[in-house]
Amino acid sequence: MEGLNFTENRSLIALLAAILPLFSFVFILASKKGGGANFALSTISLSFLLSIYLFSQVWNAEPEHKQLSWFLIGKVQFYAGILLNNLSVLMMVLVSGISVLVHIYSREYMKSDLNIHRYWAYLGLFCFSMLGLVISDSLLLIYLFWELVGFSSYLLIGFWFSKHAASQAAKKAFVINRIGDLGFLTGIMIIYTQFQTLDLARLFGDGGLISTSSVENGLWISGSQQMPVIWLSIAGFAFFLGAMAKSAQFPLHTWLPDAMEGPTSVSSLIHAATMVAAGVFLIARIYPVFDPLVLDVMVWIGAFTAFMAATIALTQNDIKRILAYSTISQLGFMVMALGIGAYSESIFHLTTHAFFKCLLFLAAGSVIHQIHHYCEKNSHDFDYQDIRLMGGLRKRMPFAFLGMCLASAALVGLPLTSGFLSKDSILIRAFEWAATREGVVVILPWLMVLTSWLTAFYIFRLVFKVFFGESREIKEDKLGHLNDSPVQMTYVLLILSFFCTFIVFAFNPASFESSWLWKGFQVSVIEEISIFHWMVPLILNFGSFVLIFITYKIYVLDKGLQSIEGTWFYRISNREWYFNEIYNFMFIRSVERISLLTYRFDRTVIDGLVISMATLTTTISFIIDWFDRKIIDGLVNATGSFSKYIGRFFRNFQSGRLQHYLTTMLLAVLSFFILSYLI
Amino acid sequence: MGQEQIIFYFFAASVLISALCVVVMKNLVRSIFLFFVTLFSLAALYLFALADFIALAQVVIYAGGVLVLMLFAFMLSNRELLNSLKPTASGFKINHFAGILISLLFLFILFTVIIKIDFNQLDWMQERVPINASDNTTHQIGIHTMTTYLLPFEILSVFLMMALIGAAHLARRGNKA
Amino acid sequence: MNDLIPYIPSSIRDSLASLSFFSAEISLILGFLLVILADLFFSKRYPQLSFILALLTLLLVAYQSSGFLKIDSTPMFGGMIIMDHLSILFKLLFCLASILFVLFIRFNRAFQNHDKGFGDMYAILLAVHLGLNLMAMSANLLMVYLSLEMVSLGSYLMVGYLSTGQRQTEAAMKYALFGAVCSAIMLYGMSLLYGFTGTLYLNDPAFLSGLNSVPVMASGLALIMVFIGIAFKLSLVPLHFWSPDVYEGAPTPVTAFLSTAPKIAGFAVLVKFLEIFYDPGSKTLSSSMLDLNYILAFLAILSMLLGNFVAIWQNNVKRMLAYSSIGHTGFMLMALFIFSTSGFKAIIFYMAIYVIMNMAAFMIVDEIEEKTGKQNIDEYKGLGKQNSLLMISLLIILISLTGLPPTVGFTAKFLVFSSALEAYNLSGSAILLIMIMIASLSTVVSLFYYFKVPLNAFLRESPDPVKLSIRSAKVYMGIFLAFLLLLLIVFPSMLEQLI
Amino acid sequence: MNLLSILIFLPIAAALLILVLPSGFQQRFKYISLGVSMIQFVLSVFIYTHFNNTAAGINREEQFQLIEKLPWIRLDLGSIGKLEIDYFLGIDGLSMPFLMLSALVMFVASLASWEIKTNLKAYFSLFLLLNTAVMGVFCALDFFLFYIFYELMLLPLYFLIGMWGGARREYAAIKFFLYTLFGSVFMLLVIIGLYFSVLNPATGNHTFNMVLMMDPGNYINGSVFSAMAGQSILGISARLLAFIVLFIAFAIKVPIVPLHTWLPDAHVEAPTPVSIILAGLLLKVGGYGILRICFSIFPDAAIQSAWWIGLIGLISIIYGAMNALAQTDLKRLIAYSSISHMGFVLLGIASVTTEGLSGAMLQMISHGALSAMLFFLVGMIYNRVHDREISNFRGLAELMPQFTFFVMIAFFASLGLPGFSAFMAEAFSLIGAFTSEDVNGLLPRWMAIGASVGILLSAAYFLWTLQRMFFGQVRLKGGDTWKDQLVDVNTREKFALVPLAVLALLLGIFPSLLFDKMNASVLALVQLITG
Amino acid sequence: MIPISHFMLISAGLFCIGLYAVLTRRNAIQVLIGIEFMINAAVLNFVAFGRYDKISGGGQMFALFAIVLAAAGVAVALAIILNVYKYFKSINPTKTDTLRD
Repeated sequence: MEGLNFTENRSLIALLAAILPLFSFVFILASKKGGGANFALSTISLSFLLSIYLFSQVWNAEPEHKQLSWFLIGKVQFYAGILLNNLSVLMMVLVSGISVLVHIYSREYMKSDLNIHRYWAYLGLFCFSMLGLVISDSLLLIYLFWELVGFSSYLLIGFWFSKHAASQAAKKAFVINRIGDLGFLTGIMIIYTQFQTLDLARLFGDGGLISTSSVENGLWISGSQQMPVIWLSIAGFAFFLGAMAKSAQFPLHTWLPDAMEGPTSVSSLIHAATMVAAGVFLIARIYPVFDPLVLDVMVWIGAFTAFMAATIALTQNDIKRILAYSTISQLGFMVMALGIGAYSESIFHLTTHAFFKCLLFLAAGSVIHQIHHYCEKNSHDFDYQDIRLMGGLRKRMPFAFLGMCLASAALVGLPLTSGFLSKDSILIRAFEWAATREGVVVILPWLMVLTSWLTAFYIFRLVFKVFFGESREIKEDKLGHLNDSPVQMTYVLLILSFFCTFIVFAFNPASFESSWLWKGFQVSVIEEISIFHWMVPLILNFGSFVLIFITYKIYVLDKGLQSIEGTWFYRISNREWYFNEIYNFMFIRSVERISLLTYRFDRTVIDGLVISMATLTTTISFIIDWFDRKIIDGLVNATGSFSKYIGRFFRNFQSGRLQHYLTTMLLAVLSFFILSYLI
Repeated sequence: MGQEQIIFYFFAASVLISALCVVVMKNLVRSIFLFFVTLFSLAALYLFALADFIALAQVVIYAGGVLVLMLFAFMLSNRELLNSLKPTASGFKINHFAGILISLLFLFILFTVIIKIDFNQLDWMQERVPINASDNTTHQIGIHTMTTYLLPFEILSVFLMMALIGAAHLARRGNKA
Repeated sequence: MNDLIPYIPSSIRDSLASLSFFSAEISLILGFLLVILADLFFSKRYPQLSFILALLTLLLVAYQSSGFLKIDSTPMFGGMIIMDHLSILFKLLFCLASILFVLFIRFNRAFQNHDKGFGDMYAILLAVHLGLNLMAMSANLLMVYLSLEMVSLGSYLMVGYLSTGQRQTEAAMKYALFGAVCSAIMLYGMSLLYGFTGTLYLNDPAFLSGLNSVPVMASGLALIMVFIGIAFKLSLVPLHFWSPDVYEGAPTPVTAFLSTAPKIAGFAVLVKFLEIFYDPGSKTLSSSMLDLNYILAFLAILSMLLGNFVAIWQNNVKRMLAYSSIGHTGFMLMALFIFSTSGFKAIIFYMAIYVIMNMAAFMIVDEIEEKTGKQNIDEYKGLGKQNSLLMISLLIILISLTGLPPTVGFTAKFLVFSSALEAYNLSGSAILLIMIMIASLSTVVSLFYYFKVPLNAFLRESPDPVKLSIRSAKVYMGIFLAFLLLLLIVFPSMLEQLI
Repeated sequence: MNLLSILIFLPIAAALLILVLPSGFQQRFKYISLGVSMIQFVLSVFIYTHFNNTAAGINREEQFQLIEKLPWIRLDLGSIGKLEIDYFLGIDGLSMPFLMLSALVMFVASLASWEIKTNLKAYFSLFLLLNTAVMGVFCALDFFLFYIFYELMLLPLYFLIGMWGGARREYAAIKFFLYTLFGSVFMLLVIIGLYFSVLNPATGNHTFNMVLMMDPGNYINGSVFSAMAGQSILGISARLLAFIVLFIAFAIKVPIVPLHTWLPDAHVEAPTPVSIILAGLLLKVGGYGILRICFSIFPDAAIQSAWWIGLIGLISIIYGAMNALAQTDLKRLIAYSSISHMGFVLLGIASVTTEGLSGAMLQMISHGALSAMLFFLVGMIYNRVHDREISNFRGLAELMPQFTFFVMIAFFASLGLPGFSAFMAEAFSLIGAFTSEDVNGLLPRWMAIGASVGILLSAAYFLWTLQRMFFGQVRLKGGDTWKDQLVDVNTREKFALVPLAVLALLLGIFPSLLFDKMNASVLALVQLITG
Repeated sequence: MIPISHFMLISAGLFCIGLYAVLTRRNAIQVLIGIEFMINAAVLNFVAFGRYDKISGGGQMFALFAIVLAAAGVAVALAIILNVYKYFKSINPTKTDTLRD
């Protein structure tokens, strides 16, 4: 590691910011049980401060890129380094900032847990991998942190590992993320083959290898290297697959709702604000690699995911599950936005979404936390995440209610919220994009509008059910114990609430173009059509308000619409489009079955020289069965018994009788003689 | 056919027939005596090949040695040996098929071989000096024994000594038994 | 009448001149007589005198023989026997086998307690050894027959020497009758050969020309009949039937001897016969009457297959070793088949190792049998735990027999394979390749049965463990030989320099 | 005496010492064996630090390091010349890493040998003999010598499995033995064939020198394995046939599907230290042999069969992983996972690219450490309660948190979590396989993509096992007795586990530790194969 | 003069008779006699050929040696057979089959 020479210390600071949480991970894990909170908080805070500093240095300034050689394979030098540009510093601030808040929140929220030191350690690991991910300058390094993010989320989801569902969910999350990793890896392989480097700056920078490579005659050419153009698309799809898994896009979204088995603070940090954003971040970081075909697919996947998740969220009853689906839905928006080329809008939405979704979760967590405490105190047992059992908490937990309302408004995209800016910008772009095209694509923006309205419905259904009306389980007389969460948690809610307002991002609450953040990424590829800039928000918000009102009527005033339960629409939605069942049937069962089959194959066919697969056994069973019984175990045994048979054949001649010997011997000699001379 | 030939073929027939009888005879003692006949007839045939010393040796060693040895073996050992031997020998039987087949095959092959060869045309037969009826073969054998065949002759003595010691060892009773 | 007189003086001169080269054999004869005398007159007072005399004689013979190592081909006694480098090597091998055998008998309880004494055995051995030496040198049909008979007869006597039970006498009878039939057939074959060629000298040009002058069927028949006699000594398939029965029934030291020395001598004789047909030009065996290449290859393959495959089924250790020795014979035949100088080198090396391995194996097997009465492999259960050193030695020997590193058995096998592949390289004959394949295959197969011994001894537990003392000269010898097998792979030059 | 000779023969000396020492000392034997492996490790670290990175080795004799060359067997074979067998040792970037790995794995195996309670004298002698053989295999440059060491590994293993193994040890031992012997006997034929085809230009004799065998110029015109002559045996090109024979011999060791069935049995029945050695070193001998011998001596045949080897690698990856999924015995599961992981080695090798070969090498080293760790961990459980059935355990994480910690490290490292060596190794094996089509056109791209599914499957079975055995509520088949027996990791065990974990982590983060040492060799090897 | 082939035919006949005895007789002594026939057949051949080979005398010498060797062989074989009788109370070769696979 000699020869490390950072000319400027910005990279070093970034490195320090990333490493600090790792330090916390190692330190806390090595230290005694039960502690670590302060240490974790201080390291992440320091990281956050460093990130802020970096942000101030790098934002809209010259990007910073420093690297040093990592290892050499053959003649290809691999570098490890740090690439700081607008995107990375924004992500750094976002990740570390939200982490700080979640850390603070968790001190209270997780206080009673026995293995709390593990929790802090895991959080440290997660922050490290996430920060590492955003500052890495090479695809290989990104991949490294990418998987590490998955791993730490595995640890955090499975934090309560003695809970079966938690360990199950952790496994599911990891395995599904692995599918995405395969895509990522495939992408890396293609890129490496084509360009012999995995360096982001060299690949995607200005005048990078990607932009100089060309497509001619169905060949994708870069320098002397060429491969069929299909591989360009495959590379795009592969990277997109990786992003899909991390960002929970259809069809790899099923892990996210399950991941809600983890502590709520974790859900808030990972599954709302940061980790799921990694997918979008990846797409943004390697944006040039996607060709139009992939972008189109991205659009549709994103749109469909958004719509599907919204429909599912309509009927869920678990408070965190609703939020999870809303996350998926919003991620769909972002992906769709990237697909249509609304790059800056997507990042913008990513940022705003991080805050309001975090707030949603933390507020929900606050509710859960308090109900949990209430239950413990009153030895009352019920599912404290089920919104059907809640109600009337508006007065008891005003701060949580406030936070929740604000965040919901942002989610729906009501005016004056950050969501209004970012979400509407995406929809405007969608309309603009669709306007330049023909065919079915024109329904796309309308689908998004519909989704947006559905969002209004489901999120306010949650708000109304939890905070309005009467609780079905919590007795009025004991409500005295139930009030807002401890101060630390409340402060966090308040801070986040502030970040849900337009003021943080733009001074003009109606124009996303005025947002500093949007400007930071502005790459205009879509022709602006001004009519959409005022039409779309108008229609959207009008519809949203109408829907909120309807929701209010249904859930607070208890009128109508209860009868939809039991309809096919309800069932599909409630069972989450049956994805788990389908996957279970299609993949898990079949993999299990195949693995059993291969094992049996291994035991019988490979090991047993027996041509009897299970299916064949049924059809030509008795022949195979005979075979099976005769030659039971192994090529080795078979040859063994074969040689024994040969031996036994010859043994028959060894009768012990002299004259038999002589007869046999002479017969052999004579027959040899006759064969050679007389015939 | 001259007198010589008649005598030759008589002895030849005697060799073969007596040998066959020896083999198929049920009574062992009788068959041993017929064996005697075979050996004598063979000695006669040797004479026709102008090997008088060999004929003599045949009579002395076989008739005088081997046969007597066999008979002594019976006498010295248990009488039961003789008794038990009686029923064992039996004539041609179908379970001897393999033996018969092999013998006949051999006979066939040997006959084919012998008939195919014109011995008088063999190079060496024409080159070498044949033995005349007047030659003293005993004399020749004496010289051979002391010159060309000195080594085998001497080795033979060791051989016989070994056989003697060994056979004596096997046949004698142990000290302790 | 006096036709022969002129030849007499030269013949006598020749004989006298030959005597100086014949010193080893003369020592043997003298030793033979001395042993007989010693046994006759001093057996009561000095019971081990015959042993010491025999041992000294053999050592002397080994010393004398090795003196002629650098000799060129020397005809003796009018060409009756020819001494050359190869025959000296064979003679040294016999010495090795005989010396080990003598020591083996010395420490074998059955022989030492034999009620008819063991002195005769030494006498027979020396006579047999003389026969072996002559077999290695003989160049004349009469000498071949005589020496072969001498060895055979001596072997019958050895097998029947103790005659302490059904099995031993049965073995002796089977051996004697089977051997007598084979030698009778060989004699008939020799008579035909003589008839066709008019000479008894194998290296006489008339021999080959005479064979070529008769129909191929005739000369083929004669040769086959002679080969039957030789193959009997080698116990090649299909003339192997006697060997398992005899090896099992015979006293163990005798089995050890029979499976080594006479077998090697058989090879020596075979070489003599094959030399007739060796064509120095093409470096191959060529014969119009007998496709020697195919016959030898066929016999070798058959022997390797049968020996190894049937051995799998054996439970009696000695019987297993008997079959395995059939397999080894096939293997050696493969080396002989190549019929080149390297082939001979390889085969001599192999034989030397084979003698050591076999002797050592039988010594240890005999020791176990003597002390515990265990003859069957499945009775060896648990022996390894109680008697580690003994069983480890046996294991090393068996590994060597299989031909695996780190024992010199591997080097030996390796050399044979080397020469075989080299021959294949030169000739490209498919049959050689098949032979090599079968040889490799049988190596794997041999593992099945050889490893049954350690499998039982080490891996299985015995219900009633037997502890036997290793304080026995025989065991020390076995261990020493096993150690030698390990040592020789590291320093093969010890053996290599002799060859 | 050369450093390598010391490395090789030190264990033999120790074994002799153990044989000589009276049985009263038998409780000390394990310290002897431990001491030996520690000395070996120190020596190998010394070799590592003094290793010259720039010397490639491979087919240049002068570039090998720590060469020791003594004439050994010089049998004059008459017409075919003198037999030239040397005691020829030397290392290059291809073999040096294995020395370190061997020393480390042997160290761990020695620590695992604490569990052996019976017949210690025999056990440790055999163990040390095995140590010698393994070291020898990696150092030998004379084919004859190589073969002797190669075969020498079999015997101690046979007895180690057969005498100290589980219930079906006999079956497993003989199966293992026959399988490997089957391969090696035919290998011997090829060795001899090579011997006669190659001349040492310096002496004019035939030679067993492996390095000389790699130079086509040393082949005699018209000899069996001469590339020019293009001879064929039984209708197949002689060189191809020889390559296949050698490949099968080594592939049995690797093992590949369908020659793998000895492995699960051998691993399951073997005692823990032997499983560790089997997985940690023996399998590597196969991979090393393929690189050092098959590919180096028969590059043309290697190129011809690369596609098939790649396919076999792919099949092994998927097939092994699928089988691992179906296992109910923890040890068996790991055994099958070895098959899957070694498939990457094959795939990487078949690609004949620098990336693929480096990946394969790293994978071997990494798998050596990780499988040793895994088997050690299984051994710990088995030692405590004599059960390995996955379904008999649940919630171990609560009972044995430290143990679970190590298991998680081992599992996640094995399934290719970045930061651990296996990730780099598998990634580069795959990258190599993928680039292959562009670099040399040997492997189609779909193979690499197909093989990456193996990574997914390995995640599935490892995580499933974690979930089933370690997470959830505590529920043991043996009830409270097991609960008492299942104590957490002790110091000795930590001593064994930590170095392995550290190695895996170090190589994962700084692969240059390994890559730098072997880069020159890998380049030379690629150059040699692709010509 | 008798043609040599006649000698040979007789010897061939004798040989085969001997062979038959060896293969089929259930008595060791008869087997021995069969062997003697075979040897004698060979001797007859030698003698017949020896007639044409005066100088080297190979045929007659070989015949002489063969006869002597055969006699010695018989002595040894008989000794062995007697031992067999001692233990088996039979000299039927088909009944002495304790050694077998």
